[in-house]
Amino acid sequence: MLTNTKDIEQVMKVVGTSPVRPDGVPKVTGQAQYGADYSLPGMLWAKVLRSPHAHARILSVDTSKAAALPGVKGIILGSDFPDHPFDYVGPERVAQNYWHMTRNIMAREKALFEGHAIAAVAATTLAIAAEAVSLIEVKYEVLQHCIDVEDAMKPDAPLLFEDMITRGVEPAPSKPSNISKRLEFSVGDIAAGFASADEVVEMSFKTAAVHQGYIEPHSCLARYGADGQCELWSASQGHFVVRAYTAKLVGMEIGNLLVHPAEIGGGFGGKTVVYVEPMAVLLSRKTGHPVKIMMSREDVFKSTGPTSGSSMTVKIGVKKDGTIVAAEGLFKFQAGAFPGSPVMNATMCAFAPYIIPNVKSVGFDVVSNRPKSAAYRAPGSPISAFAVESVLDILAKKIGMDPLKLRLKNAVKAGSPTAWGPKHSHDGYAETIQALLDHPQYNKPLGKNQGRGVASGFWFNGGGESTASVHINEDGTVVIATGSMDVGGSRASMALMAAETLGVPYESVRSTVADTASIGYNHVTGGSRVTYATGIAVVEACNKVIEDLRLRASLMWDTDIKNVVWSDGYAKPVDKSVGNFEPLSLKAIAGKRAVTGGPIGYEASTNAGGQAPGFSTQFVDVEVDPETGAVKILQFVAAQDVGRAIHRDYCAGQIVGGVVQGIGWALNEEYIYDSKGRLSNAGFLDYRIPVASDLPMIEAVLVEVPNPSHPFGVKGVGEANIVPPMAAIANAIENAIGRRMTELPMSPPRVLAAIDAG
Amino acid sequence: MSKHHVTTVINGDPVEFLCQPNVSLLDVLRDELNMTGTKEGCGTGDCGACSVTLDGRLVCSCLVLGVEAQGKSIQTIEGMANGETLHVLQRKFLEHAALQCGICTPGFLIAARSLLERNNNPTEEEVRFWLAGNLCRCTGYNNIITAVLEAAREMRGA
Amino acid sequence: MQADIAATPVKAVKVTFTAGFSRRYTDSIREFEVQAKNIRGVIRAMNELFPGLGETLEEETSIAIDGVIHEVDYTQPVKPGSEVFFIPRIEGG
Amino acid sequence: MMEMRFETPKTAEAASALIAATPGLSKIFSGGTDLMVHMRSGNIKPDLVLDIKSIAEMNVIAVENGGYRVGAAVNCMQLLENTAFATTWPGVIDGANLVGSIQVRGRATLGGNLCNASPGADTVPAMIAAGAIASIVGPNGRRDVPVEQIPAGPGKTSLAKGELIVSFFLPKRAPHSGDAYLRFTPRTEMDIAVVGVGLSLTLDDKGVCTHARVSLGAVADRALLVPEAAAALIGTTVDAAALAKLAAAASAAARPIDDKRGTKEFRIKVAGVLARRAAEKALSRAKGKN
Repeated sequence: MLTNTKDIEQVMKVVGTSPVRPDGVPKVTGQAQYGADYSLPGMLWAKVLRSPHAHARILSVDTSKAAALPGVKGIILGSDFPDHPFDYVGPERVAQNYWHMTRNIMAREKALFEGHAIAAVAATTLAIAAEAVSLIEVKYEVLQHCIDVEDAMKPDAPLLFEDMITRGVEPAPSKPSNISKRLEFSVGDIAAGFASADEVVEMSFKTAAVHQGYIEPHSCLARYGADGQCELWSASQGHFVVRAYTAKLVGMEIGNLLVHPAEIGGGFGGKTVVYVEPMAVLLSRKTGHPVKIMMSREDVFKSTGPTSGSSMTVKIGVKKDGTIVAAEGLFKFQAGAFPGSPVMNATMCAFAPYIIPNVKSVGFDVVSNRPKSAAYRAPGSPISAFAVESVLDILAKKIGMDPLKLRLKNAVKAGSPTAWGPKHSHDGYAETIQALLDHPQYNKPLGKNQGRGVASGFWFNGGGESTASVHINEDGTVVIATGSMDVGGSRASMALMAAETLGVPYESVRSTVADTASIGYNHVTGGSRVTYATGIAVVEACNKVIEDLRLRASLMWDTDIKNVVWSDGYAKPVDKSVGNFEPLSLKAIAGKRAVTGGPIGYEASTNAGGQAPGFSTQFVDVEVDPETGAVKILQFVAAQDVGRAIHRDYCAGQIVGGVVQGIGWALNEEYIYDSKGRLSNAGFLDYRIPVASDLPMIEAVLVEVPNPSHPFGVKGVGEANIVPPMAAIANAIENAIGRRMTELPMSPPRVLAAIDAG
Repeated sequence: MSKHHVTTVINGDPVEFLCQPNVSLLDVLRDELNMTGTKEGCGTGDCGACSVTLDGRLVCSCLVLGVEAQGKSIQTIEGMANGETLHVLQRKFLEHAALQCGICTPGFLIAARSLLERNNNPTEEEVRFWLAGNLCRCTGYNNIITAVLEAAREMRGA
Repeated sequence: MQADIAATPVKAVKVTFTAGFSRRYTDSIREFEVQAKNIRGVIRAMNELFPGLGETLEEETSIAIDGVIHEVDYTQPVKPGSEVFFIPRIEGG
Repeated sequence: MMEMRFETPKTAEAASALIAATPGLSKIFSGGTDLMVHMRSGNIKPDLVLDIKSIAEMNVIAVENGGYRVGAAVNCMQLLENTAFATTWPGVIDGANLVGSIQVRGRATLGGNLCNASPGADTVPAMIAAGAIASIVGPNGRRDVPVEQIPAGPGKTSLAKGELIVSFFLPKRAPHSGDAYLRFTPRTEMDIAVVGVGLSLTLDDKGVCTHARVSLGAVADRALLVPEAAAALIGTTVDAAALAKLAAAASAAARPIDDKRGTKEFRIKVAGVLARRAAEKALSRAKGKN
């Protein structure tokens, strides 16, 4: 698939440096435009009425008073969207059930969670829209609700869908339930495996739902014309996916919807789906005005995807020498109000880092009256890893083995088996463990009430569909465009790879993200896929340009293209026999653009495969206040195999950012519900993400085991880093105070209760 | 609702606007004056993305009424660079990769400048506590703290 | 599927499914051998054995060719004797 | 649409008269750090909002009869920046320094923190421990009330309609006095106290505690003054035994609830822990070691 792939061992000129990002100055001067920063003449403001109930049948919605309010231009309900048949279909890379999706955007028969959208109003001012919302009269029949996954699985639990039969169970159950799906990955003989173990530990764990916590609330602006053409400005992780979902949900042709990629103020998976976009488009169509919707922070917490909370049981058996002989996991995940938790990923990733001959990993996808879960950084893997990496730590103690050495002994490498079937195809895990074993601080003694914990994590990483274009300007500067939203510095890494391939300075490459009409399809910026897959497209396009530049040089030299080579940014004669020609720069060739065949530019598309998984191993030192249960992070070291760092600082930034999100998940972040099923901490005051004063400097260790499938050896770097922290901190707490925490978050009241329980 | 006529100074320039008495300074800046560099992350004073200074005092503009701007002087991110010349903090944020998505960056820069105006030689801990009212979900804060310390060093000529 | 192998002139491509997937779609048979030069050939052969399966494979799976993960892409070449493993598609954050 | 009046009276009497004369809901607006949030969410829809920051006497920090007069509209940052006050009442500063963030402290005021009547307000236990007296202006003139008598439950105060707090008086400090405020929060900043303890004590020349006041926050429907806890210290050298008694008394006085911020058991235990730690801090301040 790749032409003249670079030798991954070769010395790079710009790849691996850390230049300033192209989007940097607009972002430090306030000029960058995010989802909420666009406005248009004649624009209306929309406000959404949301359900105050966790579970209620919608008996009637009376919008007459609201519609009569001066300044109100349009009101929509769920029933204004076309309905969809109940099935799991494309066109997206993962089959979607649009019957579910349209009901998640706006409730129809029932409100399934507090904050579920019921109606939306567009008016000339936000204040009028807000007052109109307060005038809408909804009659609800409040129903029994369920929040916790265990409660939702009980036979007598209130049903969200009266006809939902569990998938993946044979024979199919005769009665409906809240269990949407059961899945299992098995290998070997689990009973025999445990029978051969010297030590077996089985333990149950709970984790809380946690939100991606991006600082930018979902916002968009839509302009729908009488000709059926619509433009949408939206902050998302993938404007092509926003286009596909929105067009399908509103019932329009994809070609009629042009989506502009606004700067995105954080996503972490939560902006791979749509919430406000279809409402804005429908309101704009209905009113003939541009319509802007901005979620409030409360809306974001109550109505957009957190990742699942869970109940899990994990059992692992080892030999005295540390060999893992069997592992069994049961993972019950909250999907939220509609099926689709990341439980499959969790069951696959749970034991993925280890060579285990006998594995049984079972997952349940369970609906309850919470917002539907959305992807969050390595979806599912951090949750199952909390359980697995905690149990491994206990086993290491039982057999008196260093916890890193236990992991090293069982670490997978290329050719190792997996529970889901195919063999691992890459090394990299052992190297991350070794990096910590070699770390000067790893054996540093600790003080009273202090403890050190380690854990590892696995994430698949993504490939998939991407498109990029490269154009050479008449002065020899370069413009590249991709359709991949830049959430972490991809414009810079694309420019670095283009500069390296063309042999020109980074500064001469202008790197942009194009709208859906200006470049081919790109799948979401998620799954740590962009530097890998979109990077491949960029390099492919650059290679096409190089072929063309050689051709044009051969025309200028009256020789055959095979006599022209491209190196260090110049066309050069392959040898003296061709003639005594001065090397031709990009500028020199571009200067002859017209007479050598016109504009110089190519687009390349790929459905990239060959991506390598990400492995991360981390150690953390904590201090526990034995009188309050407060846990202080003293030191955190995170090693991750990045394949090859394209932009060194941004790779480190991904690792540090993921670790700190993990620290919040471990210690304080959680969705807290009251007895009526209402979220009681829907704000940044009581949903406690880490603040600067909570943290020390986090140390990122970049391990580079190149992936031969990528021209520069890239492996995705965005996600694996959030997998280990929760278990690492739990293991550190155990080493500090001798208490095993099995429920997240490990908040002060829980830790203190564990201490007092003795 | 009857609007108040407000006369104020923003980034050194005289500005007049009309606003209803219950509208926040943040909404005035963004929606009336189209100064969208100041961001809304929460609207409740918990994230610091809307940080501005009001007569030199660091505040969340979402917790200030527009009418309170009367006769006062406001500094926003739009006034931080001097023409083509970036403020040293802006430069250090770029050099040290102190931003990823960048939505929190204007608030951090305004807050950091207000710290360095009071204390041009802060410790790492002082920087971390001063900036605790500014949430960043991308960076884990490392590079932000480093950038502020480096900016302080340069401003001291050290 | 043994009959196929007997009639096989060159080394066949080994096609494998997860237990759950094979329960749902391939009468619980997990392993097959087919003649194919690329993924299109593999999908065509499987679709002949189980009409409609091709669509499902394209919509719901990724593939591992000798362990290396790829998206389902007709043009992806497969060598004689290589193993093509259909796995559930993963979506990241 | 809702008509909301906004006024900026120049005297406390004028403010009081406006409130008394206005039917419906009137709200005093100084820092706005709570009111803005409630107005935005629609929980509070005032008919009249009074910005009292241009009332001169509400903005002063002045020495009065050897004590301090602090305006109710003085914000936390102004207080922190007043070094003379800060050295005299470091415990009050502890509290003011924990309100919200720097941004919030630049707005939030002592009067607002008290009248918002949140049981977890950080400045209130310190002010109660300091023996602060609120000076109130209302339709019937002026009256002085000890701070602990102002809160009447979550969001409720003992102020009558038309009354507003103009300033606080903190008495003259005896030699060998120290105070402290400590709170527990899951994060180091940007949090609401799960438990808060304000404590002030005075020693004689021999180091025996002659006077003490202890106040607990976030363990009841309002900040509590806990004489039993103070009694544990008075007459002692604030030794280990006294500190243990203090902790026990503080825990005994706590009558908290379970909520999203902490459990009953946690608050009761930590109230004792923080009382002891606050006493140790106040003691070292009284002995001149800050």
